[in-house]
Amino acid sequence: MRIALDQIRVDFPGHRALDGVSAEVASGTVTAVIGPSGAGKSSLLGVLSGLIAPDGGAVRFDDEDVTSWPAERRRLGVVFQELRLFDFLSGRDNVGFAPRVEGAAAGERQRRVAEALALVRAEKFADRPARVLSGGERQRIALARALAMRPRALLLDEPFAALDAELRRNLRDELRALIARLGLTALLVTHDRDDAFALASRLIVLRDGRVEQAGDAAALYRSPASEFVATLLGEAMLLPIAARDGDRAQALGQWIAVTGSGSRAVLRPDALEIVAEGGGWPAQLVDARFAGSRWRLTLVGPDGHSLTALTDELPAAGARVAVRPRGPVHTV
Amino acid sequence: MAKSAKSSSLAPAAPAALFVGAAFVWPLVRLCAAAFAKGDEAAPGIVRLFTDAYDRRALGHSIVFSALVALASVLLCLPGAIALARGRFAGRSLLRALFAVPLSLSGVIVGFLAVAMLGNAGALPSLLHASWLRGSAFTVGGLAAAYLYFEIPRATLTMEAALAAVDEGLLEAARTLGARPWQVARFVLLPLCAPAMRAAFGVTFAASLGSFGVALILAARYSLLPVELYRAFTGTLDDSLAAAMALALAVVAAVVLMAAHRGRR
Amino acid sequence: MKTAFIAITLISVSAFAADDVVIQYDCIPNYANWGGVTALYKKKTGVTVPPDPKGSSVAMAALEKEKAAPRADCAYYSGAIGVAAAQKGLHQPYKPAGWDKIPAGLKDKDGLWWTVHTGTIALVVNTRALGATPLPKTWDDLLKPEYKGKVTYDDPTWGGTGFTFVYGINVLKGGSATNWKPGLAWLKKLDANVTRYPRESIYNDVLRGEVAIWINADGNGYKMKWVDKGPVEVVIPKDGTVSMPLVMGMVKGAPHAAATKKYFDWLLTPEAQGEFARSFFRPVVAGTLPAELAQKFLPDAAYAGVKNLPLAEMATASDGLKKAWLGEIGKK
Amino acid sequence: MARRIRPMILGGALSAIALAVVLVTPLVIVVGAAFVPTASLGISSEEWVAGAGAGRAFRYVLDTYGHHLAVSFEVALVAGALAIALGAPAGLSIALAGRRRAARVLETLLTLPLAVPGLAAAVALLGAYPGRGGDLGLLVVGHVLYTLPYAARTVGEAARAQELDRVLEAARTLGAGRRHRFRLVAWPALRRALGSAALVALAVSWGEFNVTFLLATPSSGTFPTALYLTYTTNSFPVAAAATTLLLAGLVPLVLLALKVGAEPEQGA
Repeated sequence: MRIALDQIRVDFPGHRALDGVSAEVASGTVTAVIGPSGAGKSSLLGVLSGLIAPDGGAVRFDDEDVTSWPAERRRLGVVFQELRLFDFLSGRDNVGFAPRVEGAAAGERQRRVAEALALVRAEKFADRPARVLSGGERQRIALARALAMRPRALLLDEPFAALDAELRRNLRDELRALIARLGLTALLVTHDRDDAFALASRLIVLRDGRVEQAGDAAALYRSPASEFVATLLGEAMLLPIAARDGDRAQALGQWIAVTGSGSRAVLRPDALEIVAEGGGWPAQLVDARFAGSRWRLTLVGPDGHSLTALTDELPAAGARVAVRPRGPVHTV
Repeated sequence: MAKSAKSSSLAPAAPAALFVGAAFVWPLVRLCAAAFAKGDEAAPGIVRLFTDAYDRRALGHSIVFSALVALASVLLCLPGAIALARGRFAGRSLLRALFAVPLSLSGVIVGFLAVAMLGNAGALPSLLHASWLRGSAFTVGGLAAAYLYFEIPRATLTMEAALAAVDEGLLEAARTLGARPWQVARFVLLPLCAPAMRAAFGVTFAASLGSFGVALILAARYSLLPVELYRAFTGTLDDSLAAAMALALAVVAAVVLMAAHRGRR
Repeated sequence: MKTAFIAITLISVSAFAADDVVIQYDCIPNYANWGGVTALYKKKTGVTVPPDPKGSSVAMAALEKEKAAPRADCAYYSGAIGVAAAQKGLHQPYKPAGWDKIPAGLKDKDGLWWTVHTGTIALVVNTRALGATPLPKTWDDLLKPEYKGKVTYDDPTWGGTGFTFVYGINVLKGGSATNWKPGLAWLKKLDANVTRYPRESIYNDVLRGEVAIWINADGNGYKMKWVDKGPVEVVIPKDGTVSMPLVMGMVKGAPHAAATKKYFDWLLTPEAQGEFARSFFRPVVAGTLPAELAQKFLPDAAYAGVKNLPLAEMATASDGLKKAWLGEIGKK
Repeated sequence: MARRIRPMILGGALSAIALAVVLVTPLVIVVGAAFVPTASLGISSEEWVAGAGAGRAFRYVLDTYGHHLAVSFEVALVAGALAIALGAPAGLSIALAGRRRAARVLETLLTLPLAVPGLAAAVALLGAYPGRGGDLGLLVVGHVLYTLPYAARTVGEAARAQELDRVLEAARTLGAGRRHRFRLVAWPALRRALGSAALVALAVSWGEFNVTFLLATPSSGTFPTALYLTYTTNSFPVAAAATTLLLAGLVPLVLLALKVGAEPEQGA
């Protein structure tokens, strides 16, 4: 199902939560809405789910205007940040809620519940009361509850916020595989770039109720439209550009290949490499620590600029080195 | 303005609001009018309540007496309330039940219990062979004991509810910072319990102030406003004075309760 | 709001059927054996006369307050309070069968009030509670310090017996219907020895020894002594006392008028008068006081100094004297 | 699992137990006095009516004050029903309305009667609706005044504790219409609270004295007013029997309310 938002406006007493937001979630894709807290993410989710009536603009599912549809008619599978399970029911009865209100026959209901539980591998603990389940278990039940409705699309609100890192990574990978397998359209709302990059192929960056930038995730990372997007999507060092000649620019005394027409170069740690002295910015190695798969080097470049690089090997201690971007650098 | 489909309407609360309006607010307004009306008396009830030495003293007694009983019951019941709120021991719910039952006793029963226990022919003087206890129910001390009995359940359960939110980790943190037990109690526990104690004081004060049954049965020579109100309302048919007394009780109780609950939720 | 009350009242249909009840204000079970009389009447006719804790003054006050919509059918008063109620137009005339058996001075010529039995103001003394202190002989004995904290009489603004005593002692000490000073002065001296002025029947407290000396009707003392076998003696003060007729009146606008008339008729029958006599209140109908009870009274000589007070004067002075008593003694 | 010894809790528990003993002993003695014919505790003034035996005391109370018992039962039922019918929807809608000023004002209004002594409320009621004293309707109104706030608060707190507003939203996204949301979500979530509120309302009305005493007359008095009568005019065994009867109604209601209202224990 394709979701389209057209000039959505939402005012709350004292502040404008969404100020003319237009965006699109292509059918079968996973899009993430990312932005700091207060950017209007939950208002956007509220408008999409039908829990908040917008003050202006329209919501369309596959070109049908559903702006006035109440939440119960939209069939969007919402997994809330607080999960909002029915604690007076068992896990299984939570999952069976949507089929039940839909009026599905008992046999059909059991089948859909079993299917949903299998998808999230929650059969083992489904029959215990919801209130006694662990964080990860409740997360799976919440997801199964949404899936059992056979939703037209999934809305995920900060789904992994409450989980510890390790559990988060597992569930993230599972969810990604599940959505792909079911061919579902999904919209993820999060402030965590790792979740966004792990699940979504397209991003919508929200800032103070407006769309700052939207598009393919990798494109946004490499060529952010603004400093805001750049720092939001990854660790970035911004170097001032002294001079510009076509697709080359001078920064910190060196000429480098650049794209875009900005006044500052966006350097990513993973886009820098260490070369022999004279091959780039002269830099003094200050600190090095092993960051899991690669080395994280902190260096001091020309006129005191601090540079961070992620490399495969560790340069010899005390060696005089230089730092150089691997490819063209985007400017904002 | 985004009428968030979330916020449900308050319409279902209208019948209840109308009822309280008609059965409580409107009568209270009429009560004020009656209290300030002269009628065929020399001055309005509210004036006479304060000019008549006896009635003024009854009001004073009621306030001071209720405050002392409330204070005593809060201090007496704090340890127990902490145990009920924080402790996880067998029989805890049974213990709470033993407090809940007396809580629902009306004053008149408590008055009777006092006479049965501490009257001239009471059970305790004979059981404990303590003749000085004989007839103590009708003294001010007996009255205070009966009121305390009446307030202990209320103070305990009110504090227990409020203490559930106390974070015990803070006490342990204080200990790790070198605080000795009495310092932990004084500088951490007490401030933590203060809101609960304030709330309990408000509730027990209002209950004591308005308690009528106990005073009616024990009716010692220590005049209390509820009994004088009863006498004015049924005996001398002085409606304006009765209204003034009722108003005084209502205002004092409401003010103390509001103050005690300031900053709750 | 009116409809709401009617609705609520309809819902809570009174547990009483229409006319099998007679509401009598001041119907205290262990005063003048009203408990036995009403139980006997219920056994005979099935009509319930529920007990009521109001003293005579409070009963009259309640009738005044409910003049617009009377709740009660009849009321029982000690002494002049009943006459005062008639003067205030609270009663309707009715001359029960056997009207002529009531002596002239003890009934209203129009039937607004009539005497059901009589008593005498005396000292009801619990000798165990009195302990070593000797029995008082005269009113002035009561002023002695050894009786401190041992004397009690009902608050006249609550009960008729208390009022009859206050009015009576004033007459005995030289006062009159309009000059209350002698009586109030004496009562002020007595106040030092008084424990409390109860606003309810303290029959049991006296019987159990909570109270030593109760200035009340002689009948209560005899009943405690002979029926309840309590350590109680009745003392008629040597320096004279007053008699106290106990009167009844039918309320103007009584809801159950027919049932009340039948009830009044029965009260003057030998059967009812005999039942009253068991509480040592002298029946108003001659010849209904059984001999074996009569000889348990103090000898007639003790009753020689008993004055019969003019009821009409006493009634008109009642409200004023009550207020004066409150001002001087009650509210000090 | 090592249990940390917490001296404060130990001390507190002991003092709570001591207070509980102080509270319960008089009740036990009085109830005992109703069954054991203790002449020493008080000479019966209805020797020839109530007699010595305990059975006679109970029969005397039922004969003399049976009507009051019936009125108490009836008033408690009607007042309890009205308290729930008015209080529960109010408590729920206030809880769901969240932070709005109107909701907070309404909440204070509904709990205001609790701040004012019953006697004052009765005087006010009689003043505002003269001539209705003794009318069972006014008595029920007085009782509802002091039971409705409990119902509203209990239901409201249960809704807030379970974040019912958010759970109802989740139900809407799962396709539940208004009827389903009530039957499948609100009712199961609040059933316990409603049960406990109803029982508390019954208990409060059953034992109510302060409001009742001025509103009642001989024909419309509830059992507590009869209790007052037995304390002042009857013998000790009869008074003890009457007290026992009142407790027989009160104790089960309170214990049931505690059990129904209690949270299901956490953990497996």
